[in-house]
Amino acid sequence: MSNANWILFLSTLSTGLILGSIFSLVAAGVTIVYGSIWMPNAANGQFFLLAALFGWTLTVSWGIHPAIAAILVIGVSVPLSYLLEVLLIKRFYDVPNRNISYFVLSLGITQILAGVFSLTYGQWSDQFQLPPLITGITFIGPFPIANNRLAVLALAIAILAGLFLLLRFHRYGRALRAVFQNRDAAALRGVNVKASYSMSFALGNAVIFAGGILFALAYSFDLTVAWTMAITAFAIMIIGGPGSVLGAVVIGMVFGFTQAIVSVVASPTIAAFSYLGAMLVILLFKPSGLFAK
Amino acid sequence: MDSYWKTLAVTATASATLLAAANISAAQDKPPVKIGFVTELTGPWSFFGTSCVAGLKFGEEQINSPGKRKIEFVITDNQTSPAQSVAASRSLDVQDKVLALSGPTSSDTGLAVYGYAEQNKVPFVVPVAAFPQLTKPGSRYTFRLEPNAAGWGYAIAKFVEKQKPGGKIAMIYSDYALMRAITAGLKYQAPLSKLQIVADIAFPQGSNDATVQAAQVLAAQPDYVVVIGAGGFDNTITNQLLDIGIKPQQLIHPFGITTQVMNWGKRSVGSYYGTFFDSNLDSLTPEGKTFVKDFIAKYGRPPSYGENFCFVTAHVIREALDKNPEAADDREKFRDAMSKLKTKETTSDIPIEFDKNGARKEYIYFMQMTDVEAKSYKAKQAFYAEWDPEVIPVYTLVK
Amino acid sequence: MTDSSSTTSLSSDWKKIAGPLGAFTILAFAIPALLSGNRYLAFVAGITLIHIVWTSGMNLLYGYTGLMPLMFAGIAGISAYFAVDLTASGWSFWVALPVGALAASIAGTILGLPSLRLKGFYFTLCSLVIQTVITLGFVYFANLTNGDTGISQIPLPAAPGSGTISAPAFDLILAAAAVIGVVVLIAITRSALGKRLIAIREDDELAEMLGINVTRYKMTAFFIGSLFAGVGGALYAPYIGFISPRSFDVLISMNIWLMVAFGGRGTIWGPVAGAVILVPLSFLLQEYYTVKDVIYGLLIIAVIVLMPGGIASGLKRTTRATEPVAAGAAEQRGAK
Amino acid sequence: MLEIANLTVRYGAFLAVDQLTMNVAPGEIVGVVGPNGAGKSSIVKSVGGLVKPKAGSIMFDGRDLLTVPTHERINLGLSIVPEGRGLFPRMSVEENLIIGGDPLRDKARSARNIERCFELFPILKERRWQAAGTLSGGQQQMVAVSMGLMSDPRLLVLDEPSLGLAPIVIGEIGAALRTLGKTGLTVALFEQNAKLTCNVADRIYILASGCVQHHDRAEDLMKNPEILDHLM
Repeated sequence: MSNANWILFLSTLSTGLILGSIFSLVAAGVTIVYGSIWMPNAANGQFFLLAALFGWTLTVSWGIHPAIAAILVIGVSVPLSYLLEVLLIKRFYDVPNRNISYFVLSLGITQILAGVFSLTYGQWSDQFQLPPLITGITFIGPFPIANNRLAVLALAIAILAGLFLLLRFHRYGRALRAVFQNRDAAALRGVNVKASYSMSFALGNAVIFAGGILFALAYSFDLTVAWTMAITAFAIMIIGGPGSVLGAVVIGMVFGFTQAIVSVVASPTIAAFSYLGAMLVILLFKPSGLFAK
Repeated sequence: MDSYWKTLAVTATASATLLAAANISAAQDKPPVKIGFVTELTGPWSFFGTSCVAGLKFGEEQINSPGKRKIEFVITDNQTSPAQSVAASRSLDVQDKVLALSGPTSSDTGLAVYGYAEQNKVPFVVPVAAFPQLTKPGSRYTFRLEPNAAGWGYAIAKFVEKQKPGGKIAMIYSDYALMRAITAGLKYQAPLSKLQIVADIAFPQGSNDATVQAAQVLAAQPDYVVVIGAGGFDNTITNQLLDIGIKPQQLIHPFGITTQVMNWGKRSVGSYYGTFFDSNLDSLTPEGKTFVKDFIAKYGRPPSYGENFCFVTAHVIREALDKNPEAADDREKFRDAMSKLKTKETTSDIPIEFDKNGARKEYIYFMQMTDVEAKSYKAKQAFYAEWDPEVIPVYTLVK
Repeated sequence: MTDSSSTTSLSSDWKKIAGPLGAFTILAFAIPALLSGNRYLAFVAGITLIHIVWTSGMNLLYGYTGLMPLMFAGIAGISAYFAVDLTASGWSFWVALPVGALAASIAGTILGLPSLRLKGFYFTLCSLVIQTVITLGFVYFANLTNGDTGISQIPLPAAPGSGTISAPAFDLILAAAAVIGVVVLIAITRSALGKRLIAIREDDELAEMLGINVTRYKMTAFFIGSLFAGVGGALYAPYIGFISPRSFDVLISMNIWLMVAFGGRGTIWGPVAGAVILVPLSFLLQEYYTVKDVIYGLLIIAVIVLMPGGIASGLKRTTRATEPVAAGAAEQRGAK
Repeated sequence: MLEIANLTVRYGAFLAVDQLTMNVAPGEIVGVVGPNGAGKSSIVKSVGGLVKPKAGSIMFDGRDLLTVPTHERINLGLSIVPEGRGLFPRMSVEENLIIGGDPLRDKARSARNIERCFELFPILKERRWQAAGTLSGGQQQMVAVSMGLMSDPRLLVLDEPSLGLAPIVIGEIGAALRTLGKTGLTVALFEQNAKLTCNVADRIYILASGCVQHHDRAEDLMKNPEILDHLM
């Protein structure tokens, strides 16, 4: 392979991995919340943006090191989730067909956050960039890649792996999955379903926040990223099968790579059409998603 | 003899004072002239709308000096939505009975107000919206301060032609109407300037990564890369191009906004930016320098060309009304006053004059970044060009 | 929740609705006429009337058939672009309108296909993505739509004689469209078709077992619902005078749906009330732009927390005690 | 051990269980037989806490169960295998069992219990890594019963373990239940299949329309072919 082709290949690979792992994180967060409390959280994009903006304030305005900022951002999602749960989410736990109620509720939250962002951050700048975690550039063969991007990639994969281990091997994770799959049976087996709801809501949001802050560390962003990300995460969740974290991760990666590869062989616009189109086709053949029971 | 002159002088002074006083009271008695300012205060474009209003406010303060009839800008949010822009225009037209409309800073909201203004015969002064069709042939009520975007593309070709005859250009841009307009001008002029376009990559709205495309650009071995992004993605593209080995000296941004430049930081030293106003220019007028100083004092950053055009808009309207006081109460007369107006940008002395379609004689600077600090930057002028709005077939290039 | 038993005859049903319908008809025509002195307020009324057409269509799909298509605005957009393009190429608007609406119906029926396989909320999520594709399409096929720049200066349609129709006259056409929309919706809900759609909404598997052709009726609902979207879209374009992809994006879809949910799905007047309250609200709050989004969001949350069934059911609940049967049914479903 | 008194369960206008009284003594296997819709599952759900009864009481070891949240009932020694097996279909057999043993909070004891379950149902050992949802109906039922045993319960409540199974598999389940009974485990078996119940249970309640129609020892009931015929 010529140098140019190597560079193209490696850049496709790196883009696929970074975008894919961030998509995976956000979609996993959305699917955890949907799988447990049946909340299709349309505000996931705004949560993602909230994390990114909060990270920006911590680093750019307050001068905190981005690594510490990232931990703070992910940490702050827990009390925020708790507050939201106590104020609003809890009320609907016993409502039949609550997914519709939750959807409306999350639209309300989206509206409020969007309004707040456009009046605060929206007035300060049209774009936001965080300082890099680490500086410098590494050459992989002929392909130069910013160390910062490698660090973000490593973190994203580490968080995904941690999430996976938690869900697969820890008793809390197992309880969460038990609730996704059969909540009555889980209750009979001693799982406190309501407590696992709180736990999933906090965990899901923490993962979305992690996606948001990592995105902000790897890319510049603006306020429009919220909606794009919300739709992408929904699409990934539907294809992967709502409630399936494995599905979210696999399809998230597929989306990342599709965007990278199709935009080389065709154009970035075709890439956007192609994965949305693929979603429709898959749904017609496997309506409950690829990784559903 | 002496006493005669004295008496005359006193009388003259007295009567002049009286006359002036009468004039003042006449001007002050009249209700203020209302200008409807429909702009993006919420929604994705809110930064541009609010910073435009920030510029406008400086202008509004200056033009309402005592003794002159007050000009009041009725600022209305359009939520960055075209439909809402039309509704807001209608409200300003019907409810507030404004003399003219102004304000939108994005192409689609601008075009929405344009449609309303032309259909309902309301004069429309466009501070910052570069979409060519805002002054398409047959436009009667619209006057635009910002040069049209296809012209910027033309100017880039001219600039590269001068820097490197026969050069190779790569274009990488977001798929927005404004960006397409710029590329249309560039693609038209490039062969005429004997330049070669070696890469032409469009991103759909909402893209977030450009590493692969940066690699494609690198593979095409261009002399210059023209980057035309939007919002955060613009920043991302630039960073990724620099990461992969494109030199800052190869990058041309058709428009530079202060916040953008400062986000790239030192990495952008050496890059070129097209602009219509730069706080570093020596050729700024004293008013221009004061404007820059006051703006930095209040907002902690220098103004960009958008803020400048909104500031200038207030002055332009004042000037048109000062020269034709009767235009303050009659839209048709105000339209005529605007169309006959020959003035200069308050901040830079660049002439303002509108052609039959409401477009002005166009110009652009290319600045090369020499240093970037936390809250300011330094740049030097690399190229200046002026041209007639229709030096290229703008309105057939961009529909 | 199912409609009242079959003991009430069709004609007495109509009698019951005649009063409100008459009042609505008079108001729909009178308000734009009364406001015609102030083109702005008349304009707000006109936009509200268009939204009544839309909410009626959305109500048929969401309120009566249990489908939640968040690509509704996209479908309206297809009709709007069709009507504008055809009118620009020399067709009469009055021919272009039905053609555009029909195109929207066909598109809506095809895009509704996933609802046959996707149950409940999965379809809603899917429709969200369909809407995104439609919006991308509006931007991408710029030679038909003029891309994200949009099409401006769309004239009001030509009058039968010569010249264009006057704006007040067009308001009356909008009033007629809104009244016809509501009447058609009433007629459908009182017909056998309506009963079958309600059966599908309550439980489509059971409906299938009872011999209702679910595929056919869902498609019929999509065809008719999209027709409402299309008529509204074709009227919207010349009325606003400007269309762009953002005029028909997902936020608009959600807004229309919200009006139905806010007013009360599955009731005739709830969604009408939803439109009448929410459409002017965004204009009235114009001056309070700093807090507008927050107020709007809080309003949405307040309704879903305090009146989950929308205003219509919220009002009903205050006048009538909660029916034990309905509560029991809910509990049973929750227990499953 | 389990005393149900005057239990009434209502879904809207539908009366599922009407003033039902029954009990289960320590060490015995009690069968509750009745046709579909007789109210069996409603009783089980009430005992499990998935349904809130309208009236009546449920006592377990003298403790009022209705005041105990669903998820804590297992800690009292009450294990319920609900109708439809209550499995976690996308988890492996072993993971299902681990969840079953989770209330013990003791990994070693849980591991021992898994081995015991594999002794009871050897086929499950072969299938331990397979997703529970992909097993045959009979094997799924074995997983369900095993899961119920994992928490070392004192009372095992089974709801329709024979549902949808082939006769030969039903026989296997019955044999397993008899083995369990011999170990001294108390079992309440709610079944439509009278034959299975008669073979397993010590005492039988016959249920119809939410009421106890008949109550007798299994061996006496066997001697009363009239009722038995009626049941079959």
